[in-house]
Amino acid sequence: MELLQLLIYGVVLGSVIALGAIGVSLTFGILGFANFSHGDLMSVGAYIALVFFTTLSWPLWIALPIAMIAAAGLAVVIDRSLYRWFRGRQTVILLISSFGVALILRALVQMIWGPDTITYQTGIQMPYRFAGLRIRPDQVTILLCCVALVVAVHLFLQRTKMGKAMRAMADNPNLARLSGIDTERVILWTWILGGGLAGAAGVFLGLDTRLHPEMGWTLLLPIFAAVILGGIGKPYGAIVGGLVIGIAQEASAYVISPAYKPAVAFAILVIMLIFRPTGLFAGRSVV
Amino acid sequence: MSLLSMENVTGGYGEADILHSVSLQVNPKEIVVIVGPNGAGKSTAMKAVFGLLRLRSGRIQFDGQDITNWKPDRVVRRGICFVPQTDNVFPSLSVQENLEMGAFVRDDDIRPAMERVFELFPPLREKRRQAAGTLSGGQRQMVAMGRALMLEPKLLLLDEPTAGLSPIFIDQIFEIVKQVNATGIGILMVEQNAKQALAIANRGYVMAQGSNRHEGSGEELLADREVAEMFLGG
Amino acid sequence: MELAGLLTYGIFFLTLVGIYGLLALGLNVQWGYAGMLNIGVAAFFTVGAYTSAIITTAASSGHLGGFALPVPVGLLAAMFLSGVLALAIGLITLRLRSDYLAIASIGIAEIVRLVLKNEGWLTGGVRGMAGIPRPFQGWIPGYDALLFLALVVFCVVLIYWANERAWRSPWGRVLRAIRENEAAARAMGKNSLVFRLQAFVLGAVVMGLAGALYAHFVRFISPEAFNPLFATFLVWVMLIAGGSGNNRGALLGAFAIWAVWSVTEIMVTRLPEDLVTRAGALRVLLIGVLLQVILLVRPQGMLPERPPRRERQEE
Amino acid sequence: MIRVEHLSKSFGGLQAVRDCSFSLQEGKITGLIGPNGAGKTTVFNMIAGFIKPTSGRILFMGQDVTGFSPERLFHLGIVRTFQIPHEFGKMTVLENLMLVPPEQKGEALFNAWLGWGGVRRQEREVLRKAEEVLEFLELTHVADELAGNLSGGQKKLLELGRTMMTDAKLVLLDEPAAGVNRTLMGKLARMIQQLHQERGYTFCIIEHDMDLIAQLCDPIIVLAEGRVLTEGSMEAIRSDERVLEAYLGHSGAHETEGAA
Repeated sequence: MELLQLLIYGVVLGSVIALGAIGVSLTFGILGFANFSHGDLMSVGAYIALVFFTTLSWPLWIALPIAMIAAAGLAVVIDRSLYRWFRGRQTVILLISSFGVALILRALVQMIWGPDTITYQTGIQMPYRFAGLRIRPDQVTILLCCVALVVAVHLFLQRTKMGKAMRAMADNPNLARLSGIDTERVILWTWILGGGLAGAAGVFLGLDTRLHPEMGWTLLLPIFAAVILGGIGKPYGAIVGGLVIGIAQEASAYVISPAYKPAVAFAILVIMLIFRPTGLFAGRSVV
Repeated sequence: MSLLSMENVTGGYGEADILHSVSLQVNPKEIVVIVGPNGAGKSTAMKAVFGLLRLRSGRIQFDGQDITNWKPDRVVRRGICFVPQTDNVFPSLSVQENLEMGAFVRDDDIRPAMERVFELFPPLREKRRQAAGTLSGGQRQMVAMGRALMLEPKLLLLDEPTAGLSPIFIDQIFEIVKQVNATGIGILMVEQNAKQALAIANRGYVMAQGSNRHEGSGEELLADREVAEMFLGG
Repeated sequence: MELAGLLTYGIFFLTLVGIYGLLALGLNVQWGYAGMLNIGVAAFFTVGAYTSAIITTAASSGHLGGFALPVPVGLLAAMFLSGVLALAIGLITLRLRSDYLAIASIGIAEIVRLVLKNEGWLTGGVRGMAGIPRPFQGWIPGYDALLFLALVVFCVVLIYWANERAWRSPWGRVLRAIRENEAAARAMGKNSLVFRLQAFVLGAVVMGLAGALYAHFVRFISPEAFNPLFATFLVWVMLIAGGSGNNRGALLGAFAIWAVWSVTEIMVTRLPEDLVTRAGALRVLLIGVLLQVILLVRPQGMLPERPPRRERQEE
Repeated sequence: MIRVEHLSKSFGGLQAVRDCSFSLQEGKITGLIGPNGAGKTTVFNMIAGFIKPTSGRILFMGQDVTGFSPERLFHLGIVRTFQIPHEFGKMTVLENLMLVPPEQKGEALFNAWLGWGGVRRQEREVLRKAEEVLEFLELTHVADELAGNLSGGQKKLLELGRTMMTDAKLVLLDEPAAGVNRTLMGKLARMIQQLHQERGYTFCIIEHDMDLIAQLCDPIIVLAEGRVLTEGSMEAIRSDERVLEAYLGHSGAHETEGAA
């Protein structure tokens, strides 16, 4: 029963990680670098929602899209002003630059909102109970929203021309160019998608726990683990990877101190790097 | 007036030139084949058309317009499609999605074009929901060519479409090339199977060491003993 | 009095420049020589600091300790443990492309931070460890700080020399070759894995030494001082600003960036109290922007990499 | 010297090399030719240890070396060049050469720190050798230039030069003349011949330029569709209809049936 309870928490956390991981996986596949600023982009999203949700007391269904749009816009601005100039140079330069961007974003959050822990809403929520299991209303909201977003992403990737072009470019950037696909536009949309999802993930993380300037950075490691688990450049793999990591982290509380949750992500990452660095699903499409 | 003309094109990837003053032409609705020994710069000549090369001199004209040094997506929009020799499909996309990507720059209804591709390559219709990466070599080549045809180009560039295929497929591919051409699309292809390729070609060029040496109708070149020997050096 | 204060501050400043200089020199071997992306400098710095602290402190109920061994033993143990940690990470990731090392290295840094915060019996947890001995204490009354600076300078000179030797030697040549073109280096019979592993471990050992010196300098350490900002990010900015692949560049970068960092700190402390924490973030922002500007405008740094000068012998 | 036995390699579904067997004779310059996609480069990469064969064996002087790493093969005396020059761009031309000799004392860190005298003595020897090689290649004037700044042809020469820095038993040249002009090609051919005669190197050359092959190689092994088609002197190859067929392709399936 205890384990089942942890499983529920794991799915909640896993959904948040998955949302973050989709963006990292796509930018990794299309632009070829591990984006170290993605976690802090999540924090920015969370804090922007704070302004509308908490300070202005607007409903979540308005605050959430605003946070997503803001994060997406920020991702685009960062790409246009920085990353674009590094394209065509070594991708490690992009990685180092993104590491710097991560700190810039975190510093901005700290300057504007201060270094302390904040919650969206004060007071304790009464959890729903059924069959001895507990789940908070917030967590239900998170789960429903995550499912909705993942479905939306799925439809975008499967049904729209831009979504398909994105998958095509992650598959084979050169052929995409030869097919006449406007690669700069695909990159733009990749940032919009990844940034928007990061913003949402940040809001959900804040809703599930609390807001803190380092909230996104601490989730970066689980996100990377999810991306590598799912295979770089494979958004669907990232979703599965995210769930696996989330569940593993929460379930680990059954055996080890909960303080070491992030270590579980790292352990999985290391095991993957040793035995199957191409990810769980890479074998399916690479012939 | 010719559809495509390369005039005295010289260039390469780095500082070293690979093409030396190459000139060739494709007239509307023609099949033109470039043959020649390995390393003669055949594929490179095609890539020059597609703006993938640094040209030091010469110019390339297409359909009355100078397209020298244009970027690939602009060349595609203008009506030339290119099928590379390898890595020519998106492996994790379905067959149908691969075809859609070929029509990325089009905003109109692409269903008729896709229908035509399926008529040309019936096996693709059955497998249209299957990931392209799971297809056999011959079927992949069909996807690659189908993707290029989605734009209904005026000119199709094929880089060794039969490389690595078994003889049955090779025959099939040449048959398909003839069919595509019959719909009015000009074809410029580089081919290793010189005999078969020249047999279906209107005209052919023989390249060696980065420049063109011979030009003539398919039959002429096939009959020319000198051409055959060029492959094995003189 | 002014002058004395200035002098004290100067010694303090230079000591920290020296410690950061060591970190930059260590990173230079990894990134500048071998092109290995270590985003977890903090991990080795921390392990070095805590190892030496635990080994040299007197018994305390707050954390593991009571060995009270001499400082040099602490320094050696710090270097050794950092090296062992690097060996483990290296064995896992060095055969993969560089991004994986970057990801695995922040992983290690985060794990080290977790251990720091949660294993109170070992590290004192968030309360930290106090009473770390500083060498030369009371040898010449009033000159403690200066003597310690001398020790740091000695270490910097030693490591600089070792780095330069390595750079000029065939060892450095092989490492640069692997960085430029691994396939060709292997075709020339060089075992790239072994060389890269050596470089990674060597860099980590130097970082461990820097950590140990830091612990003995500040005498009180807590997890706060080892967050990725101070211990990883600043070092990267230093190396890139100074010029990766150039040891003098690494030291120059450490000096310049630490100067910027300190000047902004002095400016911040003059601010009203409620603004201090926010202005602190502004400093971070500034350094972050500085890194981007350098990457865009002068990615090779102030002193760019140069192949070692050849000693032309008379023929 | 090298015996290749029943070597096969497939990438995914594609069978690049199928049941390939041949041997390279000591002291000869063997040419490896064949149309595109014949599997030459794959065979080459398997001999040099860059690709592991799916099945089959490679014997080098009687020793089974199948699946050995490139660095291990180097130490046994097998040295290769690359078709596209793999120079070390940010190192000087001289350093590119000085890198090569195996087991240099200074490659061990502790020697670099504590045995500098010995390291320097050895460096002087290596330097002298490198300068000799540069002189042979007629590249002395660019000794201190960064290799990345060389012209394409100079990089090709440097590739060849690296093989001269060690006591190689077998040198594998991957398209030494690709992208090289006629003058330089003549020079390359001269150098290869000189190395062959003076140092007794055994060469194996993949090359598309038949003039160069004709000038240097005997015997010549022709690969087609992943198999050994034939082997012999240039004259024999030239008059072999099957070789011409392999290069020009089959006639259409129907015709072949009629013609045969």
